[in-house]
Amino acid sequence: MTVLDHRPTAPVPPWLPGATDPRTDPAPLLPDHTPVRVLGTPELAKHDPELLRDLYRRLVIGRRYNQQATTLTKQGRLAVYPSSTGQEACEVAAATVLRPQDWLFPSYRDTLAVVGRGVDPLAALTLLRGSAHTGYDPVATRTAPLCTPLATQAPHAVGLAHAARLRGEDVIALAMLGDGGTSEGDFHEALNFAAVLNAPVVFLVQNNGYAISVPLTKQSAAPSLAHKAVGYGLPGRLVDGNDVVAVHEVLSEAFDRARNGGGPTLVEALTYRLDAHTNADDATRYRVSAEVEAWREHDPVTLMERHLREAGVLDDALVARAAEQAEALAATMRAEFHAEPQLDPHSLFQHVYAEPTPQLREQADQLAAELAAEAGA
Amino acid sequence: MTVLDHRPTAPVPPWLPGATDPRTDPAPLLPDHTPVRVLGTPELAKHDPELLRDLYRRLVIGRRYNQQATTLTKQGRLAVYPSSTGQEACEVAAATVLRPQDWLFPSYRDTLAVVGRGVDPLAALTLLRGSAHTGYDPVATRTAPLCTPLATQAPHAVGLAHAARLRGEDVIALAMLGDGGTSEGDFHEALNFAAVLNAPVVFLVQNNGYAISVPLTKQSAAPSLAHKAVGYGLPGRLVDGNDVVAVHEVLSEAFDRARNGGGPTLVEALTYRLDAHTNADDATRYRVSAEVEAWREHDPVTLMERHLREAGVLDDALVARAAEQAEALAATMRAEFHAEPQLDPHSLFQHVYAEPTPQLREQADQLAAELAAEAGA
Amino acid sequence: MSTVTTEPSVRTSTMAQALNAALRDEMRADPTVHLLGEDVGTLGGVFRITDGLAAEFGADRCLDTPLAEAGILGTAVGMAMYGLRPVVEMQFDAFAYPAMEQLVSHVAKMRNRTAGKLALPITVRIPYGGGIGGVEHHSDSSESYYASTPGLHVVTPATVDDAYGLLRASIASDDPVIFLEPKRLYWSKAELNTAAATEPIGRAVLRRQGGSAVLITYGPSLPVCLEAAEAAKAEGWDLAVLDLRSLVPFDDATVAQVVRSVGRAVVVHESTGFGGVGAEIAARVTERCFHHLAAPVLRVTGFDIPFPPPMLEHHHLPGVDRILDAVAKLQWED
Amino acid sequence: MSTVTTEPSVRTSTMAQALNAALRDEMRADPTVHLLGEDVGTLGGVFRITDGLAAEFGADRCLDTPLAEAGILGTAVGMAMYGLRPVVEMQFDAFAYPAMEQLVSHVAKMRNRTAGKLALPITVRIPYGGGIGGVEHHSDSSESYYASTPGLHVVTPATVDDAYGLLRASIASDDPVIFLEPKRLYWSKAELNTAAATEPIGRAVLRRQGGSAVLITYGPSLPVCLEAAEAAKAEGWDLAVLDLRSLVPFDDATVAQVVRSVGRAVVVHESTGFGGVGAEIAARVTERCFHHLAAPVLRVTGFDIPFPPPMLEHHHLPGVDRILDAVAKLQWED
Ligand SMILES: Cc1ncc(C[n+]2csc(CCOP(=O)(O)OP(=O)(O)O)c2C)c(N)n1
Ligand SMILES: Cc1ncc(C[n+]2csc(CCOP(=O)(O)OP(=O)(O)O)c2C)c(N)n1
Ligand SMILES: [Mg+2]
Ligand SMILES: [Mg+2]
Repeated sequence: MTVLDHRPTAPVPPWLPGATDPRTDPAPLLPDHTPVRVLGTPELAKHDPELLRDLYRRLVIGRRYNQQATTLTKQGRLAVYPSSTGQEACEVAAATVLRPQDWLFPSYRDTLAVVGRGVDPLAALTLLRGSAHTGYDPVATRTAPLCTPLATQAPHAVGLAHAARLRGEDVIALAMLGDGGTSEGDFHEALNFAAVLNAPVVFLVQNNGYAISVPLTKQSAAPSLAHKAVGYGLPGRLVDGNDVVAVHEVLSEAFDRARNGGGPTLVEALTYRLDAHTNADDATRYRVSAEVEAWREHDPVTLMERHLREAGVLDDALVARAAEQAEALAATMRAEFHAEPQLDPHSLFQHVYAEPTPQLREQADQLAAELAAEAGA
Repeated sequence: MTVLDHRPTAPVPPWLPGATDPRTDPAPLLPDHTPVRVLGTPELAKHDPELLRDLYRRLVIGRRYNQQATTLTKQGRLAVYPSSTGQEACEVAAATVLRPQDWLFPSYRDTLAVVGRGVDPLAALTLLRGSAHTGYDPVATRTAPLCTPLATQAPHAVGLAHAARLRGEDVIALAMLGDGGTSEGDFHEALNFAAVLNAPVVFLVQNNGYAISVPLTKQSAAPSLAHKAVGYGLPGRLVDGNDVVAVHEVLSEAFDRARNGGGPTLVEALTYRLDAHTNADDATRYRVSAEVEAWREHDPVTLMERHLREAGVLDDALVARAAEQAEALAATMRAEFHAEPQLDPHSLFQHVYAEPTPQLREQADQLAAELAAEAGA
Repeated sequence: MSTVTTEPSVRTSTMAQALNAALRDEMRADPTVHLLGEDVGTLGGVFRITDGLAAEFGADRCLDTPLAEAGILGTAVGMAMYGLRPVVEMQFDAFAYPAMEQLVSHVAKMRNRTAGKLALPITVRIPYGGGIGGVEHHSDSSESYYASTPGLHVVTPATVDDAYGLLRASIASDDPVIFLEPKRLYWSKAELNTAAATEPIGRAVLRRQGGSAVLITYGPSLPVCLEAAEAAKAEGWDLAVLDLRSLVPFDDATVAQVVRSVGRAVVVHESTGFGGVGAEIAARVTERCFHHLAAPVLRVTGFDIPFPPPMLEHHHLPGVDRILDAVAKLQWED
Repeated sequence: MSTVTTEPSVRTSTMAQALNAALRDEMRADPTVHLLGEDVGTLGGVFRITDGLAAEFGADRCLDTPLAEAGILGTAVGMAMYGLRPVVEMQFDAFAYPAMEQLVSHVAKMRNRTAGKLALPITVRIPYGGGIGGVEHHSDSSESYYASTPGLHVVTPATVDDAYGLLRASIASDDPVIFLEPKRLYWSKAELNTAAATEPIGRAVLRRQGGSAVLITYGPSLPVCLEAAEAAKAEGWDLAVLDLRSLVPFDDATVAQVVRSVGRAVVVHESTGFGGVGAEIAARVTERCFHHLAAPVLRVTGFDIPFPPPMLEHHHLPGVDRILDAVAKLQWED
């Protein structure tokens, strides 16, 4: 018996009763009407104060990280930075829920999740600095390269989760993408493969209301993006993406389900990017400041601080500690990015194939000769 | 004000009530548990007997058409034939519901729908005969070429319906595809575009249980394929695809909704192909004869005959008339396919561009010279 | 080209502005022209090529679509089937790949599949090439995929005038056109006279006369070639520079005439070399001009590698020195 | 190549059977080899190349996937990231296009994007070319797309031995390989000795000696070229025939050596000519052998048209006469 346990049984003729009954699932298919929230509810009390404090600390550090990276673009130290300012709750929850053996499949916006799971900040930003493509070892860090072609990382997550399951290993893959990415064919194909293979994978869609300038109303007519789960026979979950505890809780449930053979989950987190799409974007062209201000009222960092203080889980000392750690990270980033990057022109040819082809060897020689001539001149 | 009426309003922050309420739609999103059926129910009496007799007649002719086309493959007169034997109810209902101004976007399996809407049978089969690609004029017949790359015709239907709506014309596009086709990215993108544009398009998925050899259980884990509508905010409908009256009714409702500005509908028709995938396929490799026999019991043609006779709508004379018409069609097909096709090698270059490029002109001359040399030799 | 109903204008213009003007003028002239793509409406495109068009023509004619390139192109196919003339924007070269099936199996083939009954007058605008410090997937040169697909026209301007004239001609064409915009030239400037800047598809043009050898190029590499030709004077070489403008159809007549007259040719493009368009150019020039050639047609192209990270891209892109090195190899001893 | 743990066999075999044997032997030798694709399991593939493999290795290792090519290849990427060695079957050439983005932006680039940390040992098997009377979209020759994409190996066998040997080498390769199977040769037969039929990727082979000129070809056109060479004897021409076997990497050394020795060359392939792989071959041969060439390298290819309907395909496909016409143009007067 294989783990897939495909039984290509005859399709039951539809005139027999029972043939077309909707799947009855312990995890109901349709998401709730209202997004899951924990902050400001009695549920908060049920959470481990240590976890809450850790999430808070990570949020503060994450915000500072976003700010520092944005500053680095202004100083020309980063080529481009797609900030997750305003979306730190999702980034932090994702990083926190991942166990060492799990894999993360981030999009370009998810450097914070990458750093949060332990990848060196400089390495995580290498792509955006422009000195190399991926700055970290994906296998060692169990973190796929930041993915730019939208939704293309989703089937990778499925394939990896499937392979791990085939090998009997307890590994979960988390694919992160945006609301716009859900429109791509690859998103659809990945969710369908995940469902059919019952792969231990979780899809986290950060619905920040925009794909660059395109608002969600032009992106989808669905009641919610979480509703997209229904068409694959998957459970869909809607969560307040600025409530880090809620996101953590919903992701944890999804991870538990995956770990227990319950298969994939689609999570939609409602959030907002407070910055422009990237430093190259002018967000005033497509959204009004009143909207941004309204969302600032629901800032994931201040929200968390307020509620934890109310709950007596956080005090001034801890807040100061978090701020200090954040400053330390920012200082490290400034120092690291101050140094000029090491650049090796010959690296261009080194990893196209395991062994360079004769053609690439010729071309590498050509470049070497050119560089030698330049150096000589 | 444009017909699209896009209001890029600010996304309502999720902590305000009402922000994430599921769409309330006059056409409920989720399909019923049980497929719509009319035959064998009191509903049948509500239908116009003329329509019922016409549908019956078309079923009989359709069955004969499928048989004759299959025979033509055995005689080497057709290169290949993907038969719709067993699926005639869907083909006939689709052809019948289309008005002259509507457009049909058929898949390779839907020659019967193409013929049913008035395209000459020889012209409809030209592709499969192998003498040319498309044998009919798509614009004059408002019938897109038979489409082989799966689901790629779906976005075409959306674009056409959208264009017609922009022009204020009452035109509906009907896209036909199979269960396997729903797994393709193009299916997803088409449904999403259709929903966002609110285009007057209807998607008819004939779920015949298999994509060549792959059973539905390996294709999708969804409760039904109609459930896929939910993720786009579209109404989904499930219908007994062997009940021609039910398919006609469900499609008519969908057409009415589209005509009245209600946008697209996804219809899943549960059916079965009684023949192999094509004449080149060996279906015994992947399905058992008991299954085929079970479905034969629910044959769309005999089912219709039985129920119409019971309802007193059909008598021996009408049955004989239909059989005669079917034989007449078969005779025409035999005669037409007996003649050798007209082949023009020069046509290879004629319609690559509106005007042949200099390169194509050279190549056409080359072929002409070769053919002249051959003729001379 | 459609009848122009707008006032012709003369002004200094960037290539981006010229493209914008071409779209605007074509939309004014022909109500069936519809733009669609990601961010083309409210934002005016990430390169602002469609700036102001949604405001002037409404959201229906300058449509912000959902984010799905196959869906965009497939929808455009359907629109064209109903008599519209869609202009699709792909946001970057590499983001056109999801639409490859629609492009190859439908856009390129529809006229042929239907014996001419169904034409698809679709223009697919694709910003292409490097030189702007883009991170991975933002600097591909994908012209070889399109040029080797029968049924497509492949056009690429290198000047402000051509950006205007060729884009209008492409939109007006009854065949699908892949319109490749060299993104590093978006901010190049010149005087644009919209009345004069008309140019049919399919004609190469000699940008510089020269008797020693000819540099055959297109799009983003034209300014580099002109610079190289200037620098070559110091070496005593008088280089002609030929701008192809249209890869399909290919202007064999002009190219062969120039090559025959000078006897030496170097093809220059920034796309990777192996299987690149330069191979076709070199092969067909050699087939047609063999006995006039004093040396083999050489190619100066990007290396056969994925596009490098921004800080290394200058090593990859053909520059003046690399072009002159190739010229030096043209067996001047003969 | 992995250690073979199966009994070598010698028997008359079709190319289809040889491919099947290669898959079986590689799956036996290496438990990380996993097949996936449409209909590859229960059915054994529409061409039966995977016949019996699901029965022997189970559904997990020979997986019938949902019908979505980007999903299939994307899933394979993830599997490869976790240490498996996926072999993907695309059902027909034209049905690989939906996977183009995954192929170009991930499969081809992953090793480079990760500085060698992440290799993708994926083999993508694609039946290609015409000659079997297939209706539209079933006879494309798409090798130029793959050959012009750095990071991919592109391999295509023309004989039963190579079908076996090259497929095993492709699966064992630590780089992605596009393995193009000439579908009209699936039923060609020869003696296959699985012990002897080992062949590394990257070597062209001279299939026929000859002193007048060389036909450079690959895959489906090899038998046609051999037939043409035979027929050419009547005209007094003694033609060599070179089988490339691997388009990327390209065996420059062997090709140049043969061309230099005979001085005349014709490239033959059935894919369309413009921008086809033949252009690259002609261009690079000319660059390297210019002074040994008595005539330009000529190309005999399919026309620059969408693949014709079955009853007309013989006019499109390069045949013996068209090859001999080209040979006749090799300026024998010199
Ligand atoms: C296939 C593809 N098409 C287009 C793009 C260009 N692009 C980059 S980000 C973006 C918007 C993405 O929006 P969303 O998925 O909501 O993520 P967000 O940026 O909001 O995090 C677009 C269109 C791309 N990267 N990939
Ligand atoms: C993009 C694409 N991939 C693969 C194929 C090959 N193919 C032709 S029909 C078919 C099965 C289609 O199944 P389904 O959609 O259920 O339609 P049915 O044949 O049952 O009517 C496959 C895989 C194709 N035509 N197009
Ligand atoms: Mg977004
Ligand atoms: Mg089916």
